Amino acid sequence: MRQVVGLVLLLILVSLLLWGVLVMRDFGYPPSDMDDYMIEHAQQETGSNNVVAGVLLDYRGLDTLGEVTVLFTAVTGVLLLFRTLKRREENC
Amino acid sequence: MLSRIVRTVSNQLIVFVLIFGLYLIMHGHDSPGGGFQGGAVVASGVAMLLVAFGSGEIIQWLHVRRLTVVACIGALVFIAIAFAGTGTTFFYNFLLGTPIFGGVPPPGPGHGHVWSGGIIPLMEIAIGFIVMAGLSAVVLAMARFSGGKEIEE
Amino acid sequence: MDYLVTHSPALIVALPLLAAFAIPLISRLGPRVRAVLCLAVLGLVAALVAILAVDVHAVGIRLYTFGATAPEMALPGGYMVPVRIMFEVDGMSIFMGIVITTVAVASLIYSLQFLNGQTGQARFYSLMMLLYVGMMGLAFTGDMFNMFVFLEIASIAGTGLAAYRTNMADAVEGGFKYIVISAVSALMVLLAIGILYAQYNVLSIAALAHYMQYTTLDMMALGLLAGAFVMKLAGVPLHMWAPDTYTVAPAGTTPMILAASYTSMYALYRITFTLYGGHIDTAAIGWIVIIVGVLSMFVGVMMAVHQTDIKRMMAYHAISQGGYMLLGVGVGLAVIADPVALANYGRDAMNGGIFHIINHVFYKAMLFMTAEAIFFRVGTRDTNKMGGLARNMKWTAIFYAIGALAISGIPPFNGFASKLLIYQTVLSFNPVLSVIAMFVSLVTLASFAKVFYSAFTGPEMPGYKEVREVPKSMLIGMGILAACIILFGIFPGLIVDTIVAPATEALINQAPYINAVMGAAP
Amino acid sequence: MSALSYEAYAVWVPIVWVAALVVIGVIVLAWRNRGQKSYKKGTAQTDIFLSGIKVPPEEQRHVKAENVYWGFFEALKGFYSVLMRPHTGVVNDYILWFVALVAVAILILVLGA
Amino acid sequence: MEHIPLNFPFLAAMLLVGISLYIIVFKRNLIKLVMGVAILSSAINLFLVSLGYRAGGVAPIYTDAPEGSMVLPVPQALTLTNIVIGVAVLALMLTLVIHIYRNTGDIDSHKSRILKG
Repeated sequence: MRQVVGLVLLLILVSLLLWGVLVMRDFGYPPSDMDDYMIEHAQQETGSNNVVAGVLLDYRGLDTLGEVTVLFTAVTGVLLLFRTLKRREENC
Repeated sequence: MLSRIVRTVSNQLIVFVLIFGLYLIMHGHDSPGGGFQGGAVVASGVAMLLVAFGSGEIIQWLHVRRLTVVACIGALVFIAIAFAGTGTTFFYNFLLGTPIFGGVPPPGPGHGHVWSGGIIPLMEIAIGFIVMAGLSAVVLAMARFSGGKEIEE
Repeated sequence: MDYLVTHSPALIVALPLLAAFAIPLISRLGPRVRAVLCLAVLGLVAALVAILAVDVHAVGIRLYTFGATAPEMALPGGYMVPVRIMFEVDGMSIFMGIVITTVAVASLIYSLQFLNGQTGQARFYSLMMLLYVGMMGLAFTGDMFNMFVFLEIASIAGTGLAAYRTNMADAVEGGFKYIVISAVSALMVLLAIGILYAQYNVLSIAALAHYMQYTTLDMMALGLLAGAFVMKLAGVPLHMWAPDTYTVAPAGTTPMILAASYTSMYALYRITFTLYGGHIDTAAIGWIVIIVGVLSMFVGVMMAVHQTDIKRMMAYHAISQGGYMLLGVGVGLAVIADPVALANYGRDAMNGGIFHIINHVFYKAMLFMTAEAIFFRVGTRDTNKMGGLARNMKWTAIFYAIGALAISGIPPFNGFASKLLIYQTVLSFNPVLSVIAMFVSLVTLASFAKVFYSAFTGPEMPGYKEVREVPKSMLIGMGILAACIILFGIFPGLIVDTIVAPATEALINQAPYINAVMGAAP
Repeated sequence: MSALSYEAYAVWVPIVWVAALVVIGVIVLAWRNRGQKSYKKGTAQTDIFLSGIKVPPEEQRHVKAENVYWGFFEALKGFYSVLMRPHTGVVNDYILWFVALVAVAILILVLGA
Repeated sequence: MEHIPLNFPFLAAMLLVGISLYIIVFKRNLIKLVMGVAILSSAINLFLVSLGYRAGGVAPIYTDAPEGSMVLPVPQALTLTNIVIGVAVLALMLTLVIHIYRNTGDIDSHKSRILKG
């Protein structure tokens, strides 16, 4: 029962998504106002030939800070969870 | 611990992995690459050593605690560079046009040079340290823990 | 001063981040230094939030563009599309900022002595700061992708904290459930962002709202975003992770995770009101929000009466109270297109819903703290085993009573202040909903009375004769929130006028938010 | 900023309510003081009388949490069995509910647009 | 480059989303569930990076190589961010699965449910 209902709902969701991307704009012809600005100005404004690096660390620098933070958070979390517990804590 | 052949080869190979990783980190702003990719390459080198030698041997010279310190320092350098721009705005590329990393490449196609990009190369290096230390620490802790031993606090 | 006001949106997020990165190094100098550092940073940030709040309420929206030549320069010279990430702080954002900061300060003070003698403290405080950063970034950001990144920071930090007691099987299980549902809902948010980006090639919320065409694909993105955020805010029927996670998280962090779920509620409001505001069929969406709200209220409270685990009962009440907020704001959303109804009761309904966020976070945070204080001394969360605790834990019992009266809407505590607004306005909208809301309040009182009766009153149980009151820092943490509860209950009009009304105004009127960025564009 | 809040609903003037509570408290205290003075603790006056049955020790007299509102839960047994069934505690089910809600929401929104 | 009929890359990404959701909903093994989340993350990476493709475009890096119109750089930056976030989430999930196994001796999602009701 659960299997059938779940499968039907999943199929509805996936078919809606598939239909959505079918009626979306054509692949390979994106609108590109923001990106054209970056491609044209990246060399002057960020001084890097690699436009992706310019986007990553200058235009969208806060995202990269967030990304580094996510990585740092995950490392901190993993090391927190793998810590050695003291005997006193084991009991409670 | 794997066989002598694997150990010998990975011992030699680690040098090239390190050089390749550092190259990716240094040249991130004018060719494909960057801090994340280079750091991941270096961390994969550590994973290779872990497979070849086993965690018991690696843990003797690569402590999780030291790796944490490296990651923290990398993150602090990164955010300090971002803070340094607050004269104008947070994350402002204040080094562009100055003698350090200040070069601006000529517009259009051409090969860039390392001394351009302002704060970007510095940030790439900081990110490289965070990623290599962080991922190595995670891999090391997991290997250590699944071997039945917990990491030192 | 001018410098501080201009840069405060960035500093509020960056300073705790700096502290989070530095804490693993600093804690080598000793726990005292670390505690002082944490408190100093949060105190500084609280001062910055106060400065920013005054500025936002006086001037309007405060814009901060990262990496531009000036903070207000959202659009590059002579160009019509914003290319950089920006923070946009309006009334609603700063309202969430105030809520989160107060809870964070109280939780931090509470945790100081709670953690004494435990391992992994350095990383615990680091994760706590990171969770704070994630929530504040989510509340302040004006960029869709940046919202996703901060959502992930908050989820990952919350997971690490929730699974803190790794030797207990239920703690690990609760953490795992939290990370799975967070990861899936965050990835759905990213899918929706991709669909929006594919059509308009911008990522800023203001620019997206400016260019929005309301095509079928946009509606699909709205469905994905709404589903994901309803999951994160624990609305019925997507609430089932919430009791699991809230129950197992250690003391200081449960209020923070609770606040994180209301930050997701903020994101839902931001999307429905600002991004899709005005043009969609608001009555239909409003009714959907109302139905989710009423379901949350009813199912949450009925499940809560049944529980015997004290924290699990409170977690179900958190779901139920979340329903009140959705009900209030949903009524506002349903009548937003009708100026007369909006002026008559819609605006006040939204005021009630938003005011309930701050009230609920305060008293529920305090209740979670009292539950964890009992756990700290007694070592169990099972109310069947408790009894007569009020004899030895007087302050905890008093704080629990204040929280229980506040959550049940008994005057003169703050829960009554916001619930009265909701009852009154919903009565004008649809009397049946108002009756349901009052009934839910009644059952809430009944379930809290049950726990008070079985845990705090009655004869002393034989095992708990030696139970002592909890340490001072924990009492101070609870005391801060109790003081806020009483103050908010006695001066509700002041609070509504100063911080709630601007938030409502910011939600109802989307034009200033868009014009702050796209003002120069045609 | 709008002129709203509690003037429109003059039910809630907190100061008056607090004053009313204080007055009620004073009245209750006064009532309490009118009680009988001859009441003595520790004598047979305060002993529990349970139809001659032996009174159990103090710890066993406490009503446990799951026994409070026993009749309520007994009466609503059918309702609670329905309500408990979706709360399985399996993480797959949580995601299934999510998929279901998103599918329905998108269907409603797309058909409505 | 010719015009490509039907948005095949988008369709592939959405099919992957469906497959991963199927795995997450129906597989009881927790490791498989984690793999499902990883596939979902990758599917969305594929979707994002194919959003930025421009017909006949070259990589958005100024080099000495022959010119062409460049593909969009922002989706690539978003994808890079999401890859790193995916790694972080994966590490944390696997850590928790290890702990669940250590505490209960089982990684079946239908058996390890202490918290319910």
